[in-house]
Amino acid sequence: MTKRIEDFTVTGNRFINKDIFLLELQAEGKLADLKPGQFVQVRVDGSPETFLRRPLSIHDADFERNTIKLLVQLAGKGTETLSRLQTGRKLNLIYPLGNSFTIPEQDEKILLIGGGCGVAPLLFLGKHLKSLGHSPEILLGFRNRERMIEYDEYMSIGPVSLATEDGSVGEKGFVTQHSLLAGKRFNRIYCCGPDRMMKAVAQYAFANGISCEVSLENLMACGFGACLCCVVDTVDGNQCTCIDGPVFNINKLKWQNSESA
Amino acid sequence: MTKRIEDFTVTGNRFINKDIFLLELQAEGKLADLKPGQFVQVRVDGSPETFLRRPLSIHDADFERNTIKLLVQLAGKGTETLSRLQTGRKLNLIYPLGNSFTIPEQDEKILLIGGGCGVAPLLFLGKHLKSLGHSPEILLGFRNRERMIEYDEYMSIGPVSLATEDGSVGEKGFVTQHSLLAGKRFNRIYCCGPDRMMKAVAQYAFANGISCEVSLENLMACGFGACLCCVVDTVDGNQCTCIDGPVFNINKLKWQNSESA
Amino acid sequence: MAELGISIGSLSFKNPVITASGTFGNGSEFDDFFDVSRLGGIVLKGTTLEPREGNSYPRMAETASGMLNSVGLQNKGIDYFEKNIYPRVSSYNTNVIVNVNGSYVEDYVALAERINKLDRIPAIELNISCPNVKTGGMAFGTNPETAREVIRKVRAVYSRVLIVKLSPNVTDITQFARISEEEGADSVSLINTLLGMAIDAAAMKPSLSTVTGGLSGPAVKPVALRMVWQAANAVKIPVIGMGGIRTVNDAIEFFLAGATAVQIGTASLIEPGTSVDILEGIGEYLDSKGFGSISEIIGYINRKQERTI
Amino acid sequence: MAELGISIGSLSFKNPVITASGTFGNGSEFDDFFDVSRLGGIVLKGTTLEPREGNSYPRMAETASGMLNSVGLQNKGIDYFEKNIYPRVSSYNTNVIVNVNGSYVEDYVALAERINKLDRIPAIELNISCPNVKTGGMAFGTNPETAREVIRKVRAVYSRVLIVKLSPNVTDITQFARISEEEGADSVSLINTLLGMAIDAAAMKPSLSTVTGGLSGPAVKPVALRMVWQAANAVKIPVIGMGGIRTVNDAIEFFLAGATAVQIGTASLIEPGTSVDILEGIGEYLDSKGFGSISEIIGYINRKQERTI
Ligand SMILES: Cc1cc2nc3c(=O)[nH]c(=O)nc-3n(C[C@H](O)[C@H](O)[C@H](O)COP(=O)(O)OP(=O)(O)OC[C@H]3O[C@@H](n4cnc5c(N)ncnc54)[C@H](O)[C@@H]3O)c2cc1C
Ligand SMILES: Cc1cc2nc3c(=O)[nH]c(=O)nc-3n(C[C@H](O)[C@H](O)[C@H](O)COP(=O)(O)OP(=O)(O)OC[C@H]3O[C@@H](n4cnc5c(N)ncnc54)[C@H](O)[C@@H]3O)c2cc1C
Ligand SMILES: Cc1cc2nc3c(=O)[nH]c(=O)nc-3n(C[C@H](O)[C@H](O)[C@H](O)COP(=O)(O)O)c2cc1C
Ligand SMILES: Cc1cc2nc3c(=O)[nH]c(=O)nc-3n(C[C@H](O)[C@H](O)[C@H](O)COP(=O)(O)O)c2cc1C
Ligand code: FES
Ligand code: FES
Repeated sequence: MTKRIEDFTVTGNRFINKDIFLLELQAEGKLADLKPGQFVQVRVDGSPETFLRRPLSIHDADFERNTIKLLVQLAGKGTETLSRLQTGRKLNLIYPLGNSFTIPEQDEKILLIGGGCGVAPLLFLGKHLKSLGHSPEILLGFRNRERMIEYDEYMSIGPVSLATEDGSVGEKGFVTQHSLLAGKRFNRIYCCGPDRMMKAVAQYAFANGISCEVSLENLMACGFGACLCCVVDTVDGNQCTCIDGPVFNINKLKWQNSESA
Repeated sequence: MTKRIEDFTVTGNRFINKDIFLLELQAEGKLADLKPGQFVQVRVDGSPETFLRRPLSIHDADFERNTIKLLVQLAGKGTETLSRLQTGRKLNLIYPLGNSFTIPEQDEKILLIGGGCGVAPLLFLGKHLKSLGHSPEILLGFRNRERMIEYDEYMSIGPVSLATEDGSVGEKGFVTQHSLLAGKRFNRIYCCGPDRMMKAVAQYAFANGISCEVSLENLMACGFGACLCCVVDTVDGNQCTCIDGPVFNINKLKWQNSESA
Repeated sequence: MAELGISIGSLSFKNPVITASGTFGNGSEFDDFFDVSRLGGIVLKGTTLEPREGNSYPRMAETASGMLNSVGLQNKGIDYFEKNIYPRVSSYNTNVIVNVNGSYVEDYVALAERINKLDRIPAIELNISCPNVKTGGMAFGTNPETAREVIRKVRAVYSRVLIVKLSPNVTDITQFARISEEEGADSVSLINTLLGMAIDAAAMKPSLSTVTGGLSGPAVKPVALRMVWQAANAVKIPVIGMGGIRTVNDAIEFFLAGATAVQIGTASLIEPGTSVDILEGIGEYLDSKGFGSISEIIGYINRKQERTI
Repeated sequence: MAELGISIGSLSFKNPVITASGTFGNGSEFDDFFDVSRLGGIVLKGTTLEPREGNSYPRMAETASGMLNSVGLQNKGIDYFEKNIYPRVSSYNTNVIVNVNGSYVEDYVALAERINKLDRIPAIELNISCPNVKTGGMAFGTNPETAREVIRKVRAVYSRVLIVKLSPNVTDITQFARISEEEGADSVSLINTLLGMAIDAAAMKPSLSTVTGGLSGPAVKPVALRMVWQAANAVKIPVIGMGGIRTVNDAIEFFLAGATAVQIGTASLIEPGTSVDILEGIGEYLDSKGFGSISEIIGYINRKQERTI
């Protein structure tokens, strides 16, 4: 998968809730080969505070139309500047970056768990799994009903369970408290969301011997392995989130009993 | 004249030749009291290379409509960013700054000499002089016909003579070589343009005992006298272009015989 | 509302926001923008015994997130100051501090003696760190022996609050902070500008008439913060932190690192109201975090480290 | 087309654009973006005798026009290098330089001896300026005696081109440039990162696990350029300039100040193609100004000053 540096054209940009917006980008020519779990490094022009590029997961990709989608949460100046990008403007990306989720060869009972904006890479993954004949279930956690996003999109992939902190939709509580996990046995979990949630899900997976991959969001400078800034402490020592990840099997991470870390 | 910091709204922005654009700005409320020769300090948002504000002369002011105009030449990133400002956007200014041209109390034979984008403060000055009953003449120098700007505007003030380096319009040569200066006697000259041109005009004024004021464009950090970065060497020592100027009588400057400096 | 008052030596400041020398004129340049008396203090522009013209134009160059200056202490001298500036700044209801400069030790001492007589000037900032003068200035602040000598001799004649302004252009900032403390200074302020340079590639010549100049602005903040943290951990006298402060969060970083007060420099040139905006922001920050006073966050990261060790 | 070739000691470079250690991986990270062999040289990431894990995460913080890092020389050690990296980088048709690090003088010497045997490594860059390791690193480069000792001992065992990488965290950079020259270094390269720091005001804790880290990027350019200018005027050996170079004009400034070659660091992390873009731009600049070779502009502002005196 050759990395490229390319200008994309903004073909859509809209807020889907108070804090999260969806950017649709059109490649100039043919989209590079992409896999679920990979990310792009976006150059944010016109934001003096944003010196480095910003890493964003590939939320969806359409190889017919040569478009990708990014699901972005307002975090600071960089994302704020992106949120104001108008249709027709160019956006410079380095892509595709990072490894990708491991796709099972046989039929397995698969669960995708996402929290907040961490659902970003899971849509592309879910669609991909479905296209390969898998039947993943989906468990999403949000703060409340207002924060819920893209429910319909995930429904088109498979059955969706919901957890909200205030119980305004779905079950009340965190995803790890959801009855789905008590009731059903899964063979494989893919998880992306806040650190604390991923660590809680990892504990569940460890305890139940379930294969589990998580997607990390460490601070990055380059995104392609040149600077060694983005390391995570693994059983094989410090590894780069940008090239050895962002997807890691929890067995690689030193997360055993680290829920409260 | 109290200095203010205010957001103006861009009500117009268009190129009037390849390099020069005209920004029209609307004050939120009533425009501050302004005098010809004064300038504004513009904050250029969204340009990482532009750390400091940018000083620009007040090209025109309309106290009925509470608008001002800025005539800006593309010089670097700051002005380039301004040139792309869309109608409706805000622009933050500190204004009004600097001293102003000395307005004669009696009738005098007045000549305004401008070169290139240096004509900027002369339009406001010319209109002001005319409104006070003076009948200034105008001598403008440009590189060539394509570079000529706002001829009609100046015609509405008084007779306009032109000099171009290639003779494509008006007389061929620099403003100081124009036949107007050989033929007529003026009592008072106001001049703004490239340094070299102002120094040449100053020599002419010195030689003919004509009262002459020039408007300088030194590099500035603050624009309101706080940093002492913008000094010019005068007979009274280093003075700040931003508060003791930008308008200086040539007798104050050490420009005697400095044409080639 | 959290308590913002702090003390430097025997001097009380109603809040810890002070403007930095050379970037705030003599205060009056800001009268149109806000009430200068709201600030904890203001440091007036660098003053010398005799009038000085400073360096030739060009004296300023813009850099990435910063600027270089080589103003070179242009000022009208202490006589003019006493007659024309002192009466006016005396009316401000804030601590008015004079930034004291000289080419020789004797100049510093003579100037400090003069200012010691001015009742409405409760403190001086001894500038041994100006990079833009040929003699004196930074030469004092980068040599431990001369630094010690000038501080000692000024301390002997100056009875009010003595703040020593340190140069960042040294291998070990703590050495100079310690010397200041040992010689009886009430406080150190840092950083002055980093010695830097720019060249106009198109014109193929230095951007400043002096070739080198002093770098300031957000670009230097990481270096400034590091030095303030080092100095605050090396001495017991209060440290006044500055260098690149532009936002409330910037200022908070300096308090957390150990600064008792902050100075706002270059930012005031671009947004004249920066200092009062930051002043308001500090109160909001403390309130939002539930702190009752500014003193609770001064040196917080150091105390926290001790706790976890 | 202007001639771009330069020499450092006995080593020829087809052009004066080199990538900076720690920001260019081991070259292959850039293979997708351009042909690495087009560059004058590449400096590989900091290497030590034994493998190193570096510092804990977080090791990076963004700052105004720059970044702090405290990677701390993570690398797999010289054995791994010889076996896995050396064969691959040997295929590049450019000067491949290893950045040599150690905690003790003996480490540096042992490592230099090992690399001396690698035919396809024509030069080493002796890093006595890493701010991110507890022992060694910057401690060597900020103390004249230890700097002299490590350079002397490495020179004794290393027969190819020896470049000494200097720390900017010193009072007088020329002292260290002179020591390098006296001890037989073929060149000095500067600057390494400025020691800096950042605090997360919201979280009330340092942004880096190590509290302090090294500042790089456009923010530091004015300081870097000043030091390169000072060093180039202090020694006769060629100076390799770096620190904040992002555009062609930035690079030109360093040549005009006296640098014989430039290194591109942080900029490559953001725009991977910066080094080749600058390479092309230098040719265009020389052509547009009517210069026949890069050597005509090296130190131009110094020669010009001499001329006008
Ligand atoms: C591989 C990868 C994929 C990502 N995918 C997405 C995505 O699909 N959608 C999305 O909204 N975000 C994603 N992120 C996070 C995103 O990169 C940051 O939110 C963004 O860079 C913030 O930029 P900013 O300028 O808006 O905020 P800043 O001003 O840079 O930061 C605001 C606050 O957020 C913190 N912060 C910023 N970046 C990170 C980070 N990476 N980890 C932890 N804290 C951080 C800062 O410390 C600061 O406190 C991803 C990150 C990585 C590494
Ligand atoms: C009082 C005053 C009034 C001015 N009025 C006008 C006006 O009405 N219209 C107008 O177009 N311009 C005017 N200028 C000049 C204008 O401020 C600069 O052209 C502008 O700041 C350039 O910004 P930039 O970011 O586009 O270019 P930069 O990237 O900052 O500079 C581009 C190039 O121009 C040079 N340069 C920039 N500013 C100056 C300057 N002030 N003097 C000499 N060289 C400079 C730089 O050194 C550089 O080589 C005025 C300047 C002053 C001081
Ligand atoms: C234009 C200018 C003039 C300065 N003059 C002085 C001075 O006279 N005396 C002094 O001690 N510091 C002087 N300084 C340094 C500032 O007081 C301050 O130490 C430095 O700029 C760092 O803070 P900042 O980044 O907030 O500007 C000057 C700085 C600037 C930008
Ligand atoms: C992430 C990172 C890692 C670095 N690692 C090293 C290193 O291992 N050895 C070294 O000599 N310099 C190292 N440096 C310093 C650079 O080589 C260079 O000296 C410095 O960054 C200044 O140049 P720049 O502003 O162009 O980046 C590193 C810099 C960065 C940003
Ligand atoms: S971000 Fe540079 S190596 Fe991962
Ligand atoms: S620009 Fe600051 S005093 Fe004139």
